[in-house]
Amino acid sequence: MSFDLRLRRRLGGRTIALDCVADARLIALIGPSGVGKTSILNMVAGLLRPDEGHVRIGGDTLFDSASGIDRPAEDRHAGYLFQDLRLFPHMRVDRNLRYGRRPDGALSEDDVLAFLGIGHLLHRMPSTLSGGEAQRVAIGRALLSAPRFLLMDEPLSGVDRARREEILRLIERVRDELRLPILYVTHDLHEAERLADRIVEMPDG
Amino acid sequence: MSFDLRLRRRLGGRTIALDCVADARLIALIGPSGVGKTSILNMVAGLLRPDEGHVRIGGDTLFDSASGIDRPAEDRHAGYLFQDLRLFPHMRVDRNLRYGRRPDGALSEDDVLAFLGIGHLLHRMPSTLSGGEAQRVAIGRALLSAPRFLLMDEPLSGVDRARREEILRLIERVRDELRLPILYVTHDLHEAERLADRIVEMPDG
Amino acid sequence: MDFSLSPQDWTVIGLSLKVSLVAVATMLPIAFALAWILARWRFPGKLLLDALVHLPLVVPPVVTGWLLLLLFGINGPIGSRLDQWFGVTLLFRWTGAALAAAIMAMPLMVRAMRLSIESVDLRLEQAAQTLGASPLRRFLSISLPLSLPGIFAGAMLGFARSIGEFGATITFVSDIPGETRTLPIAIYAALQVPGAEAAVSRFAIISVLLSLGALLISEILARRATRGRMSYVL
Amino acid sequence: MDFSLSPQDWTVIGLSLKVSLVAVATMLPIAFALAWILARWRFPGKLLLDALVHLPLVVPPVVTGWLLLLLFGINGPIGSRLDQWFGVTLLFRWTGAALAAAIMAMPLMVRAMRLSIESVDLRLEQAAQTLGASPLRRFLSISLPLSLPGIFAGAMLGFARSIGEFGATITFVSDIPGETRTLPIAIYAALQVPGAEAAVSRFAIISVLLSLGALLISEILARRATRGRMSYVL
Amino acid sequence: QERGPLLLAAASMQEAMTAAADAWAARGHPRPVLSFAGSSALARQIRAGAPADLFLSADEDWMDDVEKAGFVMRGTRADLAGNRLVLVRPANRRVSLRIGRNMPIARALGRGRLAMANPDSVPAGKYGKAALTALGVWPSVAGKIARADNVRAALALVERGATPLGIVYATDARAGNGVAIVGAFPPGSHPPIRYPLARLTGSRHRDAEGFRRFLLSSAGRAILARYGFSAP
Ligand SMILES: Nc1ncnc2c1ncn2[C@@H]1O[C@H](COP(=O)(O)OP(=O)(O)OP(=O)(O)O)[C@@H](O)[C@H]1O
Ligand SMILES: Nc1ncnc2c1ncn2[C@@H]1O[C@H](COP(=O)(O)OP(=O)(O)OP(=O)(O)O)[C@@H](O)[C@H]1O
Ligand code: MOO
Ligand SMILES: [Mg+2]
Ligand SMILES: [Mg+2]
Repeated sequence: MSFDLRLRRRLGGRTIALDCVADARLIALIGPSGVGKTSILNMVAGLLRPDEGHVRIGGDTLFDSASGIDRPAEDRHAGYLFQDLRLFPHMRVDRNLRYGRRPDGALSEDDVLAFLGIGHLLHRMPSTLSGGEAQRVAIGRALLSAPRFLLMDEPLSGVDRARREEILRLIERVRDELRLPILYVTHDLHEAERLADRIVEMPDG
Repeated sequence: MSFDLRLRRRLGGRTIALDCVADARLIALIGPSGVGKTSILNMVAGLLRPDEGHVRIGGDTLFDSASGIDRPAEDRHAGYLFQDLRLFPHMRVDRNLRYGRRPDGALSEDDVLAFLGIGHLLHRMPSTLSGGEAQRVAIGRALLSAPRFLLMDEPLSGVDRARREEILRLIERVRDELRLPILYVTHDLHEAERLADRIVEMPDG
Repeated sequence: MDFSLSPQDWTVIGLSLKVSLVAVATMLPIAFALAWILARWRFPGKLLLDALVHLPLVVPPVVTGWLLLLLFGINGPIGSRLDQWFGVTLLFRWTGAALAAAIMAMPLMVRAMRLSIESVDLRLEQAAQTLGASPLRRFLSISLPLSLPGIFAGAMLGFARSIGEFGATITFVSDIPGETRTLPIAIYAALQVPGAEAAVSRFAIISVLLSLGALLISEILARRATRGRMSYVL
Repeated sequence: MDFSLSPQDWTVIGLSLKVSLVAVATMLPIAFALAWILARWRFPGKLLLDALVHLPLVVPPVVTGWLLLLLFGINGPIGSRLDQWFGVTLLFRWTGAALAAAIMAMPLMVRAMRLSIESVDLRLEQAAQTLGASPLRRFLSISLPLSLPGIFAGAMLGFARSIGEFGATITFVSDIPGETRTLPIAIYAALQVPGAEAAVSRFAIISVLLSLGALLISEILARRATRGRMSYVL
Repeated sequence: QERGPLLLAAASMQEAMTAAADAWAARGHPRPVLSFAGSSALARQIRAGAPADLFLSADEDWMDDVEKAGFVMRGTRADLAGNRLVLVRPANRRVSLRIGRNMPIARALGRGRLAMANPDSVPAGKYGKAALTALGVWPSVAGKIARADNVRAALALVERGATPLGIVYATDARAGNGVAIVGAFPPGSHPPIRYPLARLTGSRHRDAEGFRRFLLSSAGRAILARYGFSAP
């Protein structure tokens, strides 16, 4: 089972929950705005503590309220593309990209730069990037951190059509060649259908 | 002529330029990431000073480097949806929505809240909103400021499919009933074709 | 230690509070304006203004008091005019003590406020601008509330500094019971009397309690003012 | 005014610089730790710690000096142990002057740093965490650089305060030429003599120049450290 | 109730002048307002035009300064009191030393210091330096002085055991709980210690002259004597 997620958490008066066991390479998480998709990613990444449940990915148990396991976020090796990007404002793009790099990274930096088309931005500060440029840098940072799995929160928002296709192909490569489990949030059904072997729709609670 | 834009500005080593005279109700501005779409909107809004050119919308001259006209942003009455939203973090949603409200607003608050589906968020602080919720609140704030024209930077990014359709209908109503000129940035050709009577593609410089 | 307070003690405490509160309240808008100018404006003499603001911190308090005496004395350039035009003198008056305290508190207040003003995101002010907000409204609704942490910190620092101010005060307005005898001056007076350690400790503890109260209030206000703003989804 | 400086004057200036720099350098990490704890931690005695940090601001400097004398004097609880175990005494030493200056500078340094730490966006630290950064690396690469404005402001305030420190120093370590006679102490001594205004002004101007230099350096460093970060598309 | 005249007095006069003001008030006069600070600060305040009636200085130089600047009412300056200079030690530490020419004070100090007010600027320090010079021992201790900013601070250093010896006024040592007097300096070893009193030109208070005369009267001097001050 690449994914075995069972999560429950109360947040501001509503309950956010997901039950999903699947041997999928890429799960697309869809659902209306505010249903809790980002919160689910935060729980899987170790940034938001579930009230109960467990998180198992690729056989690794990252969290289990029953047995008290709760691996800190820095040991979960998630490649997390945040919905709000969170580029480090005081570092140039190259330092942002290299921040999480580990020696055992399977993706080469040159590849990622080429696919994302950000090679010319390496010496820029994040505050000078356009929306789509920042989005692509954030994707690059997540990919280059030698992750064991990927969490991608609407990765193609703000990306133009031409780049879109290249990034989709990059994600497919990561999925197929590197075989990284991917949890993928999107509002675009086409995207979901193209990429995912499992689509999970979070119901409006 | 509802739009008469002629703008030129150097920014970080490249030149961003637009020439566009059109009697369109809604112009869709498309083009690759980093080409300068957001910068154009900033120039029209009065937040970025063009090196030269002019901005005339609905017969009003907002900027003209030749005659030295440069109306300050607060007198341009733009309804600007920022790509990075810029909700005021220290105000609840309702105060954010009411911040720009003028007595002569043509859109009723109830209408806007219903179309955007944000009536239940009025008492929340922006930091607790999900991505799509924040996006819709920012759209609402721009619409409720009784604008003379609208600048919308990728308004549907992060919005789920169901809401998408409603918001598109709202924008069509604003375009047709209120007859507000709209400058609309998007990466989605379908969206552009559905809404715009003129599509301007900014060429990669 | 005997903690019963005599009527004179209460006078000292009341006076200290009055002097410090008036000093902070008066200096608050001035310090904010200075902080604003230093944070937002660019002009040739800026570093000089910055240095001037820091002056009361750098120069020993006694020298500051002496300069105040030169400026606000009967024959001083400011003092003589205050006297002629308004019949007002600050010498030996609690208002003079408040002036001294305010001057000494200024650099601390300005720095704290400036740090906060500098961390206000200018993009938010731009957003307010497109929404039709005048500069004044932008200031009142965006910049001011977003720099509240610095304003509270500055007010707190200023109050604490005022409560503790001694050197400039005694040099400028001397030690007049009921008029300029604040807590530190009472402490100094007690230190001149052999074996008055108990009185010294008592007054020192009162000073600390006053500031503790101010600290508590400022923390509560700051927390209330920034509530919700920082609650990221954690 | 005669501005030629005697060898003694140079000694005073050098000593002032040494004392202030050592005070700020020593207090910097301590103040940052305190600021961090006050900004980030939550624990029962927090308000008390906060009050303790403010203490040297609230209590008149002479009283602080007197407390230092009690603690670090030959018979004091700390002083006697320092003497026994390490053969070290701070009394009448420039190290004692540095201690006094550091203590007096502490509240200002902590407050400035705390303001900056509190304005660091916690979401960035979360991002670093998912990228595998240990708490230490998160601190060094995210929190610390993002609070640099407060660190510079704090160091600057602390240095200015140290350069101006008088009351606690003279009470604790007295006035020993070449050892503890810093600028304010020299100024005070000059003020005791009728007609020594020229000497006072000279020393006061030197103090101001020193701080002006420090101000300049801190502004330049701060600008360099935050360059690019704030340049929104304006 | 009417405010009495304002007396600016050296800090070391605090207890004596408080008692004198009480005694004057007990005779049915409005109680004088007393303000204590260092003589130098008070003199500067007077020169800045401070509205005070009387000035009691611990230092003739500062009274001279004020007088030269024209702030002393003619014919009102008079010496109110005198004082003596003593050598003190911490109460709990024995020192065998007799004050006299070439006394072995340097040896008595050992590695410790001699606490006194600043010998270059503060009156008590200047008297102390004069006395030590007259006794021929100044060169042996000049490098071992802990200069305090006033007499009380020097006293505090001795009280706390920070220095084995200190030079203060007899009035300071009298009630100091942690110190003991080693001996008094012979009166001839230093210029006489005098506290000049004067009425200021700006004085308007109708009771100022009365209070001044009271202080200088035998009743006033008796109060001063109670606090250890000698006749001028
Ligand atoms: N501190 C909070 N207080 C109250 N409600 C909160 C808080 N934090 C999050 N929420 C709510 O929790 C819900 C889940 O948010 P989440 O960000 O996970 O949604 P999402 O599915 O990612 O939405 P979107 O597609 O818009 O990004 C939202 O309704 C949000 O408003
Ligand atoms: N301060 C700056 N220094 C250098 N380059 C800058 C600066 N500010 C903006 N730019 C560049 O200007 C270009 C135009 O940016 P703009 O935000 O207008 O692009 P955009 O068309 O909106 O892109 P997107 O679709 O990604 O939002 C980008 O290449 C951006 O990197
Ligand atoms: O305060 Mo004085 O002038 O040393 O007695
Ligand atoms: Mg989301
Ligand atoms: Mg853009």
